[in-house]
Amino acid sequence: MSFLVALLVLPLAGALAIVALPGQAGRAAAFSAIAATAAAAVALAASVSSQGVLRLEVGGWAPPLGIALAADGLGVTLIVMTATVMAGVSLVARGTFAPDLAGDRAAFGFWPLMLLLWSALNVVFLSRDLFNLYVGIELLSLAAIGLVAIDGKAAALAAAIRYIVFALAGSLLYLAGVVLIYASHGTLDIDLVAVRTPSAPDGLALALMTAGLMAKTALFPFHVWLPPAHAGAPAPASALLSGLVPKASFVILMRLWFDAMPDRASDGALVLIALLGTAAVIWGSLAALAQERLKLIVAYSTVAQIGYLFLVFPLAGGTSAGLPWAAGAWTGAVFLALSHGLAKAGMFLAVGHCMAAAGGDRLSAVRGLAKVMPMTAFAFALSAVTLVGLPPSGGFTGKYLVMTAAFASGQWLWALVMAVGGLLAAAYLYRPLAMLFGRGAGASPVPPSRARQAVPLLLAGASVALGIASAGAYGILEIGRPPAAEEGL
Amino acid sequence: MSALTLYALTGSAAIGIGFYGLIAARHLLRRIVAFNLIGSGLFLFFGATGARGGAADPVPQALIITGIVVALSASALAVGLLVAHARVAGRVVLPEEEDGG
Amino acid sequence: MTWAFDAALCALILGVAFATVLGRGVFRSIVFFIVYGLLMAVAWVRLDAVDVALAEAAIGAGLTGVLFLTTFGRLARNVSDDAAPGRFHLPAALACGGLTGALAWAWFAMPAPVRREWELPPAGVENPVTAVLLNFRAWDTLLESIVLLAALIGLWMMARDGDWGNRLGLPQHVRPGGVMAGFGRLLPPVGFLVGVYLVYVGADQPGGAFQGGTVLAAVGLVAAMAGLVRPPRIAAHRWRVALVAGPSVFLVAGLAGAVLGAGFLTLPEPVAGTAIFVIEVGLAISIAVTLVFLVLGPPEGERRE
Amino acid sequence: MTVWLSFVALGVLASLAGALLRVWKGPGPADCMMGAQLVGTGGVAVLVLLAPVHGRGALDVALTLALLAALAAVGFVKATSADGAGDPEEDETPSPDRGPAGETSDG
Amino acid sequence: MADIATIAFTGLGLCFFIAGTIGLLRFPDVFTRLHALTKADNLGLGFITLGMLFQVEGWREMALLVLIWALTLLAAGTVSQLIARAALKDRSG
Repeated sequence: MSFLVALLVLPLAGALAIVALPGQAGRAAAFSAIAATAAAAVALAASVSSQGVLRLEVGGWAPPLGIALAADGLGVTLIVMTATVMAGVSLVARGTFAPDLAGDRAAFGFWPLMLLLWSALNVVFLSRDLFNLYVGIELLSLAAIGLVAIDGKAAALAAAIRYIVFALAGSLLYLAGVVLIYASHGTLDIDLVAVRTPSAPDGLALALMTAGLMAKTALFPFHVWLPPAHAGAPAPASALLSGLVPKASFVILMRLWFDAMPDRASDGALVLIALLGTAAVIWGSLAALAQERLKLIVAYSTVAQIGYLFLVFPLAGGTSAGLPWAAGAWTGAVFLALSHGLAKAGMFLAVGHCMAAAGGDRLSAVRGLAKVMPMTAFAFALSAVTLVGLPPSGGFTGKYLVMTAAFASGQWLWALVMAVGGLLAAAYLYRPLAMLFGRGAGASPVPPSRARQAVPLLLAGASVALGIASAGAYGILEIGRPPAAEEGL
Repeated sequence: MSALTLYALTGSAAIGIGFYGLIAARHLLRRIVAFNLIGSGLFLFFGATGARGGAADPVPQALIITGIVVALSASALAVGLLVAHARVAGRVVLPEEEDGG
Repeated sequence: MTWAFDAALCALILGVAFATVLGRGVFRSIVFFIVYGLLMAVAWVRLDAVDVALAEAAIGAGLTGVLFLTTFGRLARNVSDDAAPGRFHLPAALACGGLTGALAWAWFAMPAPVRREWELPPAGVENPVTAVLLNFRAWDTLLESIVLLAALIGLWMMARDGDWGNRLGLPQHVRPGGVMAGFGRLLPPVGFLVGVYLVYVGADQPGGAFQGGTVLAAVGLVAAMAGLVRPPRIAAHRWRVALVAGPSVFLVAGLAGAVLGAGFLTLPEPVAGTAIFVIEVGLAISIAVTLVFLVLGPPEGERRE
Repeated sequence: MTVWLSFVALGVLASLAGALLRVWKGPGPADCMMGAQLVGTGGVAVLVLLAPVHGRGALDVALTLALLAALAAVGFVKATSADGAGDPEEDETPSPDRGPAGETSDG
Repeated sequence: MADIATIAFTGLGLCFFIAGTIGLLRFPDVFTRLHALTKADNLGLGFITLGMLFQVEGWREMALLVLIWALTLLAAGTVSQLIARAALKDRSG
């Protein structure tokens, strides 16, 4: 229980400390907060896996009056993944955002924004209250937009503006849904909403919230803001933005459709969502194929990978709810989210190293870098393995689970999307890999230190290890799984 | 039509008008203004639902105050982005929407 | 007659909303928005939600409006005003009309409000809105104060690297001894009292940290814009402490509950009133400082004298 | 009495509509500001008139509104000054780059 | 008695508001309009406040009313001077 509070309080305290304390002391406080939060994440996962779902009614007030928090399998695995990425990113960012390198402004701003982003993610992964989730994703969006703009160049600022327009519209749509729920049922608690007496505006509320969260997740056709935003930020910020931020709104969507209002999940709506996911996979992959800049390829790949996650809805909801394959589909989607988070963060950090060494991210500029910095090139390759979905990676486990569910349910279209998406991913990742491992480097690049190069490799390795050790993660994910996905195959 | 219905309908109309401004306006400051219009409209709608049944429910009021503060925070950040962008790019519209205007 | 008043007020609100979106020129759009906020504040009084009316009057109409006005002033130097409201956009108009229609339908389709059979439990304060904000849903409010801080740090990232050490915002200048300078001397004492009053009464009557803090912020802004005080630099330490004071006090109070065994953010009844008052004072200070900084904007080039 | 006060409030609202027309028509920023100023005062008047029905809360709101309207007025004037931070009383010729003009008073 | 005073004063205030608005709409230039505005501001709100003094109970409410009026007066006076300056500048510039 205390770990749950620690996860919420520590990153906040770290952010406050770095704002209040001068230079070195503030940074030391921030790093202690990062280390302590990461430790608390692991500890929370351990206690959840031994004791089951942990609930906390904040201030001792039970819903509907108060706010309930709950650490279930879904939340805890994402929290551990977040902590892993955050720890890795902070190790790399210590160099990237050193005051003499990045300037005082970015050196000051990155750390509080990162810690606030982390608190917001933990809030979203733990909260059971729809309005508290709203405050959480607002905090997340504002911190994320600050990170997008931290670079200060015109392109980054334009990207941040585009992002904020979508984020604002999305949050208002979500809030409109929350308003309808409270007005109809007098509660905001997900578990109380689940047992409500259904009313007519519920469908509208769910539709509004879903549309808003889709805009925040950057699902096709709301994806246009994502690639420039993720490509315009410095690499450690991109790793957070691409690997972690979209997962928050996706988790809220899962909670809405599977926990709060599974009764409103009509097959038509679920298929529509999955079709949007399909369009994202195809469009994002094709756009990634057309890019000439490494960072944009990786960013467009995020558009495609987000698409996969949305295939879960018709496979585990609606008429599929409670059927034997639902658990596999639901768990598979979470595996995809986890492995994408780790792999994409590793990949962006690797790209950052390549850019630092080669002085740019045009594909031609990174030719032959594998010779000079094999660890980074290997990290990129390992991340690619997860993104394509090759065994034994976590991406493979996720795809395998979802495809099995698709075949079992007879909805083979979604399996086809998975397969085609994997092929396309192989295609768009082949070009940077071929360049990296190709012959003939340009000028003499200066590789980053070995310690910094090890970080993306570790993250990419973690995404593969997730597949190898999938049984453990699978076990934790069974804790507090929604009724719709309770039965396994 | 009761007074509450009037306010609720006004709120929902303001939401629609604001969303139109958010989508159709090109000047970014107008878009941010429109965002605030939507927010206020939504809060008015919420307030009207909370005032049904006699005694006003304090929970919507508290949530609305939180929402107002969050909207101001978002607006301030958006406006800062806009000013910074205008300084380096000399424009108040997004690059892809600069159709000659 | 009261119905006619409500109807007229709603009609005005709608007309102003239309004018905000469709009017010529950004400046006019901002003026209409300020008027819209003002009318909203009246509407909230009519809905018997005085706490919200105060927040809307202070934040919605006042501070947000000033934020937009100062932005307009800054933009005017860099870019020409795009006077056209944009071409008519039929699909957008249809979609937005649909949204309005759907919400209107929801209003009529909604089940009757869930009557709470029980009274609100004692929370240490008489004002039920304050009880919800600072006790029942204190976690939301704590996060909300953090959202303000996140926006400020994000905003500071918009500074040019060369300007980072400068004072916040545009350098303000007025004619010494002129009307504006005189105004800047007269208003702050009154405003300060009003702000403190709103924070103080918040426990039992409408008011509280957010409304009072915003009024205090308005005082600070008038003083800054009238050239009475010069805004600090980001490095100024006292101000950074003031920025985090409220959230820190809140966090410490929450943790004290957890350490003493009551639970995170639990305020036991005997001390709840005092705790809430202390938290409100801290929050009001932080909110006031944060809002002033948010409206002033990131540090900019200083005037060379 | 309530009916009469509502009637007066309604009348003030109607006059506000006229002021809004001035804001809409312009032509200059000064006209916009004047219109808005009248709307601000009118809003305060309406709230004062609501006080017997809605209690002291309405007066608190009116007071807040009056204060913030004063701030908005300063904002108006600043926004229309040459560099967005000036004062129309300064004897400066508006220059595109922030030229030296007037004095910054220290506080 | 108190009610009659209220009706008389608020009615007078309303008249000033309406007259001020008409002036604002019909007068030809900024300076005459400004004149009309000041009338509505000071006298309109002044009379309405005066009328309402008879309706509220308790000294705090009365003090609030007076404070509101004083504040508006101060703001309106300042603003009209500044608007006049700004308009003069526009005209000469």
